[in-house]
Amino acid sequence: MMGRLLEKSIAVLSWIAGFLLIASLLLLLTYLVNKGWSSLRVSLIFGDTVPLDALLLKRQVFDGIFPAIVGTLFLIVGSMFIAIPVGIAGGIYMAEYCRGKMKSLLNLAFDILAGVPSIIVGLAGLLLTIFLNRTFHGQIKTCLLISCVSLASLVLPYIIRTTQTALETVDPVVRKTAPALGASRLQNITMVLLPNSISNIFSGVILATGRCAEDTAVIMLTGAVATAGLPRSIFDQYEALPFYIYYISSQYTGPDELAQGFGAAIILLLLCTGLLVSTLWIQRRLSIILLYR
Amino acid sequence: MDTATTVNNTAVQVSTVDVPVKIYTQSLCFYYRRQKVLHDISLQLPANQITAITGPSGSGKSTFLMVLNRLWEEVEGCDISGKVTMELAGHFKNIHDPTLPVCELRRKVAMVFQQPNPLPMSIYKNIAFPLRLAHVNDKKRIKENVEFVLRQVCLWDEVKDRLGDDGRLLSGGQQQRLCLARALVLNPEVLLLDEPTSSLDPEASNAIEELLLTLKSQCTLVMVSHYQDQIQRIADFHIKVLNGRFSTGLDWRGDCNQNS
Amino acid sequence: MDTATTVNNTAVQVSTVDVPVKIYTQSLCFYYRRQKVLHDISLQLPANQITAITGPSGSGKSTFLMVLNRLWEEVEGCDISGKVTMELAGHFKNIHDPTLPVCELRRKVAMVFQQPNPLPMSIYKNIAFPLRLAHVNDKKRIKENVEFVLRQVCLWDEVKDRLGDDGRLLSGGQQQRLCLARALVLNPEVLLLDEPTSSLDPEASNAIEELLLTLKSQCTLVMVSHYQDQIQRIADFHIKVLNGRFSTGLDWRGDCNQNS
Amino acid sequence: SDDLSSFAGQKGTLRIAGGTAHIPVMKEAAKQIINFNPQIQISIAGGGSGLGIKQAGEGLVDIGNAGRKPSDDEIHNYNLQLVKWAVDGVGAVVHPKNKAQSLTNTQLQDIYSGKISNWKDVGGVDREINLYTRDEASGTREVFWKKALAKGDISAKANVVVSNGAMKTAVAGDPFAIGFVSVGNMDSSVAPVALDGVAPSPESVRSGEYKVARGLYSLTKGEPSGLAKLFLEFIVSPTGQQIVVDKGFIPVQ
Amino acid sequence: MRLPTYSVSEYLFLAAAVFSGLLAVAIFCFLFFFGLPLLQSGQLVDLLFSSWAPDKGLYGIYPMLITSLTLATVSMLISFPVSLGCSFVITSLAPVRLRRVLLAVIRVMTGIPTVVYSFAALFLLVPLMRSLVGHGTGMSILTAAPVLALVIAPTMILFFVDSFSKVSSRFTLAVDALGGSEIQKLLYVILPLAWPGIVNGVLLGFGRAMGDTMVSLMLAGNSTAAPESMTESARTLTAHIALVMAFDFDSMEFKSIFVCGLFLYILTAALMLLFRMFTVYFSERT
Ligand SMILES: Nc1ncnc2c1ncn2[C@@H]1O[C@H](COP(=O)(O)OP(=O)(O)OP(=O)(O)O)[C@@H](O)[C@H]1O
Ligand SMILES: Nc1ncnc2c1ncn2[C@@H]1O[C@H](COP(=O)(O)OP(=O)(O)OP(=O)(O)O)[C@@H](O)[C@H]1O
Ligand SMILES: [Mg+2]
Ligand SMILES: [Mg+2]
Ligand SMILES: O=P([O-])([O-])[O-]
Repeated sequence: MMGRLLEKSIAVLSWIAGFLLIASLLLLLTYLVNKGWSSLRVSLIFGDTVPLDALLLKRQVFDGIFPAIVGTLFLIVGSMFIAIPVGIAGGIYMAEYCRGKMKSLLNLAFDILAGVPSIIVGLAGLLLTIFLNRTFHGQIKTCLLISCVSLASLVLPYIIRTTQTALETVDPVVRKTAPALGASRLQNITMVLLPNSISNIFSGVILATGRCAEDTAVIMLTGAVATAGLPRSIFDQYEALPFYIYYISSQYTGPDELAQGFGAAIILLLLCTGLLVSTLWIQRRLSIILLYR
Repeated sequence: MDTATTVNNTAVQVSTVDVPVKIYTQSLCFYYRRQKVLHDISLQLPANQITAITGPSGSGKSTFLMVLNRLWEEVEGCDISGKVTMELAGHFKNIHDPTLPVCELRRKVAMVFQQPNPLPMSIYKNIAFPLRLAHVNDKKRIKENVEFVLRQVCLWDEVKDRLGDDGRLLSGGQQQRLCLARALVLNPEVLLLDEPTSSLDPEASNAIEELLLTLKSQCTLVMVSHYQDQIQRIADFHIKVLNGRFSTGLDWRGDCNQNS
Repeated sequence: MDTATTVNNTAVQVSTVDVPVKIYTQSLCFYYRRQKVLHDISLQLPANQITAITGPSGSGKSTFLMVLNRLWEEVEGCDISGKVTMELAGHFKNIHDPTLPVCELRRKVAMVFQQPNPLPMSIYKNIAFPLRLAHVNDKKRIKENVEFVLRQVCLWDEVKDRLGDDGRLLSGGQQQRLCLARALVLNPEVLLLDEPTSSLDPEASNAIEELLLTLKSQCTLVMVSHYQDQIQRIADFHIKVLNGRFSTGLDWRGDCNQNS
Repeated sequence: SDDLSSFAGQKGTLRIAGGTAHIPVMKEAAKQIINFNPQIQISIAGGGSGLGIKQAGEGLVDIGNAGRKPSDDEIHNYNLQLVKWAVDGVGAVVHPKNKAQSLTNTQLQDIYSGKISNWKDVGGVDREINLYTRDEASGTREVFWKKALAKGDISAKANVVVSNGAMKTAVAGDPFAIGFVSVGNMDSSVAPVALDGVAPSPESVRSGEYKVARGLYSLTKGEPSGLAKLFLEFIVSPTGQQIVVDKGFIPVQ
Repeated sequence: MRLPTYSVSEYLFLAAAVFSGLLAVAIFCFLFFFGLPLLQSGQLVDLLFSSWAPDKGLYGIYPMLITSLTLATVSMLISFPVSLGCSFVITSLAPVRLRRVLLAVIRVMTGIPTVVYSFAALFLLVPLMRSLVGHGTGMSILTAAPVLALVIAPTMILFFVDSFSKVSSRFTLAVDALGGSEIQKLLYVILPLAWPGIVNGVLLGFGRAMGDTMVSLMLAGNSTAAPESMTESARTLTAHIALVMAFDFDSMEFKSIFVCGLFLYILTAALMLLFRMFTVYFSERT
């Protein structure tokens, strides 16, 4: 009888939890849309610049979030470009090669790295900049590159961890199969284990992408600014949507600017959703291509 | 490599027949974590013959096969002692010899598992897989080989229209034949079979038995089987296992039931 | 429930013998994604008898068993059409009837898989598990039941000292008997067996066959098997499958080989 | 206009950071410059006066903004050059519905030190006073603390917000709040509090009647050069000073 | 017995792992290095147990430490049951279609910036809390906690669902065949097998709760006094770092934020270590 009651109540509580979460999300969304709807115009993105001119980089955009959108995309691409290869390689090492003392040591290191607050990562990025600035006579300042490196270190443990667990949880039978056919360890990894866990690895990548898209504390210290226009190189400062929203929330001068903040929040949500959908699509294609082509 | 010189060209003396030897084991013991699973096995397995291993379930038959191609190394918490010597490409070698890479060994000593284990990829890719591992890149040759072995195991007609399907979607028996085909594609010298017909119907089973008999000329077969009648039909030698202890001598079945 | 009234107390007319029916299927078709695996099957399975199903591998035997306890619903991409009626607790019911929860059905229609699948818990817990699912809380009763079924499948002596060990560390054959014991612990009305002795040695196999014969009095057995001799020994009826098409009539084996 | 002409033919990037009170002016100036010559890139960040001084000193930005005069140590250590381009007041603000819109200096000090903790003691409703202050890097806070609070205590219970804008938001949303913002940042969402009878406004600051005033500075490390020099010249030019006026500050020229 | 012989790519794997591991060490080292002067000045005890009043030469972080721990714990207490419940719904309780939709929604949620949550809460939750509590500004630990819970929930849910779905279908099918209901399958088979994943998710969630800057910076009020109750304005370590950031490099204030960082780091590291030891202890027992 006890068991039955427990099972029932857990099921009911779970549903309640689900509704709670979705309800708060809906509340947030309706509030954002309600407040930001009025600002969702072309001018929110491009200000008073002609959109085509802005897209062709003919004119700078002022009072629009176009540079912030582009900056966010650059940030994501840049940091993933660093984090994915290093993270996956590290994860492979952890799952397939690392044993004994070394493994528990590195495991702990990654646990800690995953727990390091983002603002400390940002702080580290800033101090790194200052250090480089002093050694290279003012050549290096806070910029896109520094932000990408900092963000990459922030999400690195996520990718390492998911890669590691994805590889470690491959069915032992599958794991033994390729060696039985004469595969070397590297062959087993590249031809069986990785393709097999690629979709799991991708969920780590998705998580990491989301984290890069949303983080404010790191970029606040390493190069995101209120106005900068489009970055022309990775050594430029840049605008980014989360920072823009934070900035508006503390600096807005009137209801119009506030609505712009809400509009930016909506755009950022759309951007994240778009990114997610495309990553999911790549995830699907990739595992099909790797295994069945 | 002292053993290699002394045992080379030796043959097993069974009853009155001399048979060349392919594999020696010397005081082989095997442990799963705390537990001793194989006890001090010293055996000779004859070349180009079918040796059947029987014994109650849990007595260590599968484990013994895994020792022969060093596959146990992929399982955590195992340990081994003793020595296994095998004739490969004409020379006797200690299979743990560092000059013999384990991949090489496993390509020469193919294995079909008790439970079929198709890889999570298409049927075609499953079979082409060992070729890919051995860096065979000639597309046409791969294709021919795949078709050849699929015909060998009588699976070609059933799957020729769905070579792109996931190998794991096949039925149990189809999977078993798929795995056999995959083991054959590299022309191994030794073929280890763990109950190769356990999920097959009598007809398919017969076909496989026929196949095994034809394979004798090109490789040495070691087969775990539960079916007395199957052993009667195709095995040349018979080893009985009980609780990790192997019957020392080979039971020569050639005189009462000579197939080859 | 119109079928229930009309077919109740009907019996199969096979040759000259009348046997009460346990399960009807009516124009049953089954699909894996695009592919039709079972073709329009209309069958009656007799109560308290052993019905053997044979057929080449890949012909849909395992699939048929999965239909009988609705287990296919847990596999992605399957679809079914047609009707299955079963006598449960004295009444004929459509097994897809919403008033019959699927959990209830599966407790009454137990299944042993082709490949043994012990759960990742101790041997004891594995067997006590279905009782826990059915909310049996009486510790003493559970213990008695576990011992009883383990003795039934002749595993008790082998595992009585290591009931706390992980069920997956048993050998293949031990695992299979474990799974059989687990299926029996709830006293099912129908027992579906997918090659129940495929990884057993002859001795264990014989013991299981004995057991199945004694089980006939308490439940209806449907068994997939490849071994002609096994079917000869224990099955009362015999159905042949070919490419998803079942031989329509039952092949009454009672006259030539009556065991019960 | 003429004041922009010096930017013709220039290119490169200019980095500005620091005081948050400066940002509206900086943004408008940058907009005009870039519209005049798109080859120029200007980035503007906040962070507070302290950050502006530090980053300019470290060479991380070309121009640092500060809402207070840097200390002699800072000027000396970093070799800073100052340009004062506006005058600004700092005034206490409350919610527009709050009746207590006039305080004596002592009352204000007591409120901020926590001695007076209820609005009814200063003529308001019977509710606890919600104190707001700025972070320690703020130039606005520094000036307010020195000149309005006479370096008196600020209660540890005070809420801390990070910019002039955030302060305005907080006070505008909280009927029982008191905070302080730069006069240039004040608008109708908050009500200025008259101090000893003088309400903070651009006029009272300009006339010198309202005492809590300060300069808005931009600093460079060493003599300004290149774009930084042109930018600073632009700010103090008539066009630049017009921007200063438009944004609610008092021009120096 | 196995003697690894590494090829070039395998050395690259090694390098990547070691590099990433060294990052953790590097961050510690530089926090330590920069915080050293303050630590050396023998103020360690003061630092830990005094409050923040730089005017009086007090650079203590005790109030922030308390706030950080309280806020993280409270938001975890809210978030963990909700996340676990949601992951139950997503893995087995909901119909298959709904599961996919929910999972997609959760994934999108991981990408919603913390600032967006805080931004909305600033206008929605803060006034509500102010009127509910009846005194104070409405910015308090209690305001920040649910928002923070919402921020960390998606990550935790994804980790939970992920570890649930990794449970082999052999086992779940076995339970189905024995007549187990969805919730039974979850409770008796999936959960026991997936608990290391749950521990991982909780660890990560707690780390994020401790480390989040924006929510507490925007919603908790940031007063430097040690909070006497949950409804009072308070400042977390991370917000403290953000607020003190702008000080002079050579000032004690600035150095103290490295000590803050160091404490945050040591705190999370100690938690990780504790959790890991706990995990190992239990996995050896079962
Ligand atoms: N991974 C493992 N860890 C621990 N013990 C194991 C493991 N695999 C097998 N064993 C144990 O080793 C012994 C031998 O197992 P093995 O699989 O070799 O038996 P078998 O002769 O193949 O049996 P069957 O005919 O049932 O397959 C058994 O007692 C089994 O419980
Ligand atoms: N999950 C699946 N998805 C797609 N096709 C499947 C799936 N499972 C089985 N099949 C196909 O359905 C057909 C019947 O399979 P089934 O497992 O029922 O055969 P079987 O009669 O049990 O064979 P065996 O004796 O080899 O176990 C086969 O052609 C198989 O390829
Ligand atoms: Mg075996
Ligand atoms: Mg089958
Ligand atoms: O202008 P601030 O220094 O007060 O931000």
